[in-house]
Amino acid sequence: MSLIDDFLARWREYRAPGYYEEFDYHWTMTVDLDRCTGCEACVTACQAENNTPIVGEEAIARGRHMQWMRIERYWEGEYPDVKLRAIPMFCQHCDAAPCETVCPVSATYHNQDGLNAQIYNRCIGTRSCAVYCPYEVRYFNYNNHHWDAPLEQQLNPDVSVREKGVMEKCTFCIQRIRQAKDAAKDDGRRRVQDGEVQPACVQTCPTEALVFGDRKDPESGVSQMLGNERAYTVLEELNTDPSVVYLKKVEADA
Amino acid sequence: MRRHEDIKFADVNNDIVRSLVETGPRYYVTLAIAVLITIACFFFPWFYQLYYGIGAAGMNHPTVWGTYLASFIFWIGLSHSGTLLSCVLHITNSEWRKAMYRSAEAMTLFSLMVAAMMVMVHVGRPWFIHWALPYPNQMELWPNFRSPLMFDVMAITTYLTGSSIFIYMGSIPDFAAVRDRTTGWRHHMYVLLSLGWRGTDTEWHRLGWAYTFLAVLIIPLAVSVHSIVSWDFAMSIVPSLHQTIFAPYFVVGAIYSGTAGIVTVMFVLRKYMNFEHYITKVHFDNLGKLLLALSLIWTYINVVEVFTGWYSNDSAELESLRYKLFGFYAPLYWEMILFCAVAPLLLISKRFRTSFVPMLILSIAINIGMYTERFLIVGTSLSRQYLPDSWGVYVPSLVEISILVGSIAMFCTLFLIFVKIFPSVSIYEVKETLPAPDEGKTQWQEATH
Amino acid sequence: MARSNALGLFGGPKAALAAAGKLRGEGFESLDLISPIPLHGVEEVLGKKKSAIKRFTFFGAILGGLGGFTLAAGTAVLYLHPTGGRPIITFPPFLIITYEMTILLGILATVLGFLISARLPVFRERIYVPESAVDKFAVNVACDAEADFKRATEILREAGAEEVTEIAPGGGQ
Amino acid sequence: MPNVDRRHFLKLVGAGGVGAGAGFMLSESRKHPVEHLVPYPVPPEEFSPGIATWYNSVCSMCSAGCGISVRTREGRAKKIEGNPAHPVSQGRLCALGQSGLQALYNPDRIAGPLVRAGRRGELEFDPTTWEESLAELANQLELMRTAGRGGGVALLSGGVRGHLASLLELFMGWLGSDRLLHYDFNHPATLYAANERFFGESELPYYDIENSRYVLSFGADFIGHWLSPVHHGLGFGRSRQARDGIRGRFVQIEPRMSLTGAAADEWIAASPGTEGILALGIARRIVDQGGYQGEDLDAWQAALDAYAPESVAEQTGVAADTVARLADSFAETQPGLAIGGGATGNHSNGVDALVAVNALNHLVGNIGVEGGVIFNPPPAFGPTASRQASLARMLELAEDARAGRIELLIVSNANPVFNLPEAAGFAEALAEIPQIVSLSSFLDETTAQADLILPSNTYLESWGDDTPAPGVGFRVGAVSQPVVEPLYDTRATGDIVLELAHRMGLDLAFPWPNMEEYLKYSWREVWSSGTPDPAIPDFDTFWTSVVRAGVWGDDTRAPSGEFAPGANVVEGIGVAAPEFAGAEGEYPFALHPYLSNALHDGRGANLPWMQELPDALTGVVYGTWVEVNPVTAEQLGVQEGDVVAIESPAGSIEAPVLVYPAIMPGVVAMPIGQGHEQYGRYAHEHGVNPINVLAAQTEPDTGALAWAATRVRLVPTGGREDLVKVSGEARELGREIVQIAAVGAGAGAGGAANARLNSIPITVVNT
Repeated sequence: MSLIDDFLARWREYRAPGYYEEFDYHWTMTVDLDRCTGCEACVTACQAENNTPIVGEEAIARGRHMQWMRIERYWEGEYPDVKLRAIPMFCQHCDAAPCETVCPVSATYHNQDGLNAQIYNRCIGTRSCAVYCPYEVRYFNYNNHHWDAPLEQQLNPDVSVREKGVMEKCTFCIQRIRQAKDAAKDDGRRRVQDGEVQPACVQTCPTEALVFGDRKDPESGVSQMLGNERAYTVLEELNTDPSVVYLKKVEADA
Repeated sequence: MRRHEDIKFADVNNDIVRSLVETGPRYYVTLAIAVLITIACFFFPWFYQLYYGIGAAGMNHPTVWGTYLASFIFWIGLSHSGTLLSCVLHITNSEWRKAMYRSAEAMTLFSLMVAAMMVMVHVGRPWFIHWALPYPNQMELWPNFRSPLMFDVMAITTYLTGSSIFIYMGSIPDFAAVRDRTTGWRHHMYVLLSLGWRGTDTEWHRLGWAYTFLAVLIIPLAVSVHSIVSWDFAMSIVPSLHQTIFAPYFVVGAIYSGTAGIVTVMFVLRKYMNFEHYITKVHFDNLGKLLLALSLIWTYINVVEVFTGWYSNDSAELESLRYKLFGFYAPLYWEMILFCAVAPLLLISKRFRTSFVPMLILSIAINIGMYTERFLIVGTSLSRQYLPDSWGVYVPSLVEISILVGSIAMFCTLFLIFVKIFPSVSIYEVKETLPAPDEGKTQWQEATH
Repeated sequence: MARSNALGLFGGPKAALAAAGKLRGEGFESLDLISPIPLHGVEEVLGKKKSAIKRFTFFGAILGGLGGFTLAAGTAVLYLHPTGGRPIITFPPFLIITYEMTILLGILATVLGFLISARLPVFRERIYVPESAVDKFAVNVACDAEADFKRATEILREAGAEEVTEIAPGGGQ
Repeated sequence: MPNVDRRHFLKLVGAGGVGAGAGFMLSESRKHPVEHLVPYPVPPEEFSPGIATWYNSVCSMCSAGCGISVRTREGRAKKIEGNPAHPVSQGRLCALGQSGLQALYNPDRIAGPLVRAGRRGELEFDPTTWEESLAELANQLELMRTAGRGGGVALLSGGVRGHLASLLELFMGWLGSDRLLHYDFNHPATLYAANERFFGESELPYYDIENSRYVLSFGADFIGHWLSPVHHGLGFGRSRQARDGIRGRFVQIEPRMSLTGAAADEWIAASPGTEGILALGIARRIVDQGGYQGEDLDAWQAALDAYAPESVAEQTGVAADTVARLADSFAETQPGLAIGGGATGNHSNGVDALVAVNALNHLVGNIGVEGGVIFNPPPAFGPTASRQASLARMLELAEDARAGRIELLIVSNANPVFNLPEAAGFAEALAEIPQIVSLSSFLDETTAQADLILPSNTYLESWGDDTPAPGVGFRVGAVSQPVVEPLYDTRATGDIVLELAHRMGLDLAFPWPNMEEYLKYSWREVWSSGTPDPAIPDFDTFWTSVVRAGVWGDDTRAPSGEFAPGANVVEGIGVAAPEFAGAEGEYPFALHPYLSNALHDGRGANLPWMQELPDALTGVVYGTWVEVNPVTAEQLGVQEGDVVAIESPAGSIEAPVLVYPAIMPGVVAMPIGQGHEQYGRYAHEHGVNPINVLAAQTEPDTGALAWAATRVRLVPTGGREDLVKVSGEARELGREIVQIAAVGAGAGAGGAANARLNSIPITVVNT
């Protein structure tokens, strides 16, 4: 009867929501909006790290910018009581990601690190993931991109350059996570320690508004940030369970 | 001009075989034009787009879907009346179906083919489109059956298979009839197509059963196909797309535009294939009634959509609605309302329903309106989503417009080829509506005179 | 002459049906009606026909349903790709695949059933009159002996056949 | 792979972490011997394929002097990050700093020496050799020097510090010329002057934002681009959320909301040029409320007598009770910090206004305390005499040129043709100079006028050193090392100067073969000035460790003594009403030009990343716009994208309107940085240069360009030019995307967040 038991055990496993009972890591980013100034150092850091193309004025005018992260700006009030609120927006690596289910060819899925992974090679360019993403953080290669020589010498060899017809997005700098994991393994450690890996945006943030780490480690910086009473997620009502947690901006008259 | 009841069995064979065999220069000119437009407006821009990337179209960051997908829904929708209506009428044993169902089914088939082409045009890397099929491979990966797009793949494959089989099954006796009257390559072709059909009582019996089963299977299939197409949108959480009403909305819209499409095709066949005595005012009258009913249901669902959107008082829903009704694309919205909700009210008049040219104009207007509807679903909803910072406007490019025109030409090309291979009016079913050589009038004739 | 067929051509379905009924009454078992349209009332004359098509359809659909779910669930299990926080085996989407596959295999099985039960396709020459695809109704009787053939010919002529031909077994006209 | 045997190859591949399948790769490589896995016949010592090497250096994209770590792979620079050991950047970096890579790999770099072929400005150049051009130039210089006409040589460089500045000083000294000028549009000359006057300090002080609880900023966009934005950003973040129960409050006073204004808790619009008056209004309130109890209270009361709340309110447009509230909270919340700069300092009353801001710090006792103004020691090295040129000095240079007193002008990484108002007539003056030599890496507007172009390396290919200004309260020196081989046939500025000196026969005065040797020589002095450390027994060890770390410092702050301004300083406090070029009736709007976050003063315009970086406040890319208040827009009958002519007494330009919600109605603002006529494919033909409509108005004390003191009028042209933006609607519509908490909620978040570790272990290797 072990066959049946085995079948039932597997059935239960495969019927469990989320499938992974336990992620190996649960990479999480927190964004303290009270620290964020919207200076966009992160945007350039991301562009440099991830080989995001330079698209040109015309493409941007047609709404085809490719930077994987952006600062959204929202004005509140009218002159003179006017405020500008900025919020960095990048892939939220949702645990219940709408984009993942819609891909017909499994080009996007959830990996063991709790990351929303995008397989460029597998993508056939239906763009439905971009439609399903409520955060609008998936960017499509409408054409092949070109780097005027010798700008291409800057390209990061750890990250591929994407061809036309492929969707791309923030990866939480998965190449850095990989390297940190390899380094940990080389050191004979089982796990990556807090602070050993930072995506390019987090690394560069001059106001230290971004914090990155493993949520499963209760001692990590992000775990402490998650306990903050200001923590919230954007578009929480959509129940996407993002891995990017924002800390509310503090305003004197709020 | 002969009256319907004067037609003899032999005349039917003669007329229809003539429509297949006798081809005038006008046909060749039309076919040549259609093929040329298909190549120039569809394939040439498409190849350019393959070379350049989807950027040849006007899609952009918030609006990643555009006219290609709108065309896809449109063609799928147009496919909906043919086989579905044919099945429903077959099961309910409607006599008036018999003269028109073949071409209606052909419309289904060809719009599905064009829709499949639109998928190829739509995706970023069509050269990998086969990855959406489960076939043995070395990539250690099969498609994702949780995806609404995979539902589409399955549904459209099934629907295309089902429709092809249905139209073919219904044509076997006719192929046999044509086989006997043709020579040369045509004869050989029809020998193969007719499968050696003789018309024995056993064959007729088996065909009758199989045909009915197919009809029973295809009705729920057709309903599911457009429901599934609607779920491509409704399964997302885009404001104004994430709606439970979308499946019936799409199905009704599909049948609506498909029925209008049948009217157009009927008009053309009647006029240019000399089928005046087979396709009559009765057909237009009945189709007109159907159109009227569908237009009212369609209008109702549209009103419900606006009402629920407004009643939700949700910022995202409201903005989406406002943008659709009064935004950049508002003229298109009101054009759609005019063509699909207001103009069809003319169908209340029997005189209108039985006038051929006004019906043609109305049917084309309805399909323009329905195309607009599909365009607005894609264009306005994606432009106004949750994060206002990511709002944008999408304007189709010349390549897209050209491909749309080309896809219509492609449909026409396929249809033109069809009318020379398939008897576009069913020989044996038309005969069923005629008095048998040793009988009086049929029931149907009595009812209509 | 061991065996031959008598084929009578009629101008209308009523006469043809009447002839067939009479032949049957005379004990001719091997009767075929060849007509340009499906004839109503054949069953009253020649008895009820049974066909296995519905079984094909039914089992095809069942097979399709099982196969559809197996395809979806099997793919999910073999190529583990967690998506959207859902379980590996998720019912709502897989039921849609099941539904489509049910119909697809139902349709294909129906076609198969039709071909098998109607014994099609056949590409060799068989007893056939092309007029029967236009406006003539033919009754084909297989006769074992010369006497039977004569009798059949007689009946056919009596029923109003416009023409009766003798057809050698296994051949055309 | 020639010259690589199997064992060596495997070692390389294994080191790269791609050991699997190496045997296959090896056999493949033998099959196709022409294909090289690594494009080097003999791999250099410093790197292994597949392993990143990090070099520490110094950022030269602006004058802040952040320490950087550059990641290189296979001899190519891949990424610039902040150097975690450097006290200014502490591992962080701004957008402009990161795009230094695109200066290095810019497709429009000048690849080798060029000599003018056509007429000046026609951009016709013939390639030449270093040998020939240097010999000729050295010859010419030597002739002038020996003939005593060395004074006819002028050297105009961008913001240069450290030993390169010393070298230029030495070189010009030997030539016998006093015309060594540094011109930097953003140089805070008035701030230096105000600090000199009030504090008696010649160095900029350290603004300890990190430990401050209340920052009152008058026009200083300290997070955007002012002085040391990365360091200020660190301070801002930590002041806000790094302390338990304490959250720093930021108030920004400026006519147009800057990035800092947007980040601040409160943004107050004061009429342009009246920020100093407002500061004195606040000062008077503090004194009136008994917040100041110094011995010279009477003098202060007398000095501030004219700044009664009502009159201040009338002049500044800030309500009297707001002034009182600001004064009270500033006096209450200690330690606090008042900062002045930007447009406040670059007005006709700039120095007075900044003195007034300094006075605020003094009145509440924030001088020399943590969280206040901390004085910096003199820089660790480099020349002490400031060669920074004000507008007045540049006008003088232009006058000299017109009078034929300048025979040869050497321009090094400065672009005065772009960065000086057209009204200054500098471009015309250049035409009078017989020979112009440019050492620029790019064909900018000034280089386009050159007769000889000796292209210099970018900073990522050069040796150099730097002392950040403002410092961080203690002595810091940083070494900048080449991280990649020079891409083209270019040479470092220092090497060019040394080579010229050698060819002029000045070997004895310039005994160093190259810049690296000169630095090593000079750093011996730094070494001997520090406290002896047994771990560093000799200079070579010291030098190696400094180059590895990228930075050297002495992180003890000198104890600050009591500070009191002199009686005459107190007496002289007072801010006059601002004076504008252009009458108010004719030119109704004050033009508020500001440095673009990404393009800085225009130097970033040739970097595609910076061109495509959405403007931090408007989201616009590639272009210049003119910001107007919604009310103003309505009055003018214009909306976004309508092109208007911006006409000042000095000129006229056209730009599309952008309706900006946070600008005073009487003010229009324009970003500086675009409008290049040259400077490569990414820079030219985008936008306009607002500097061109500025009147050559100076601040009287310093002669600095008062770039905020020009009035303009807007004339709709009827044209349309859609602004290229990445953002859609800039209103939240109640969707609660950016959520707001009350003060006190969840404060002190992220002690652990300050862990400043790099993701990848840094391997610092000396080249």
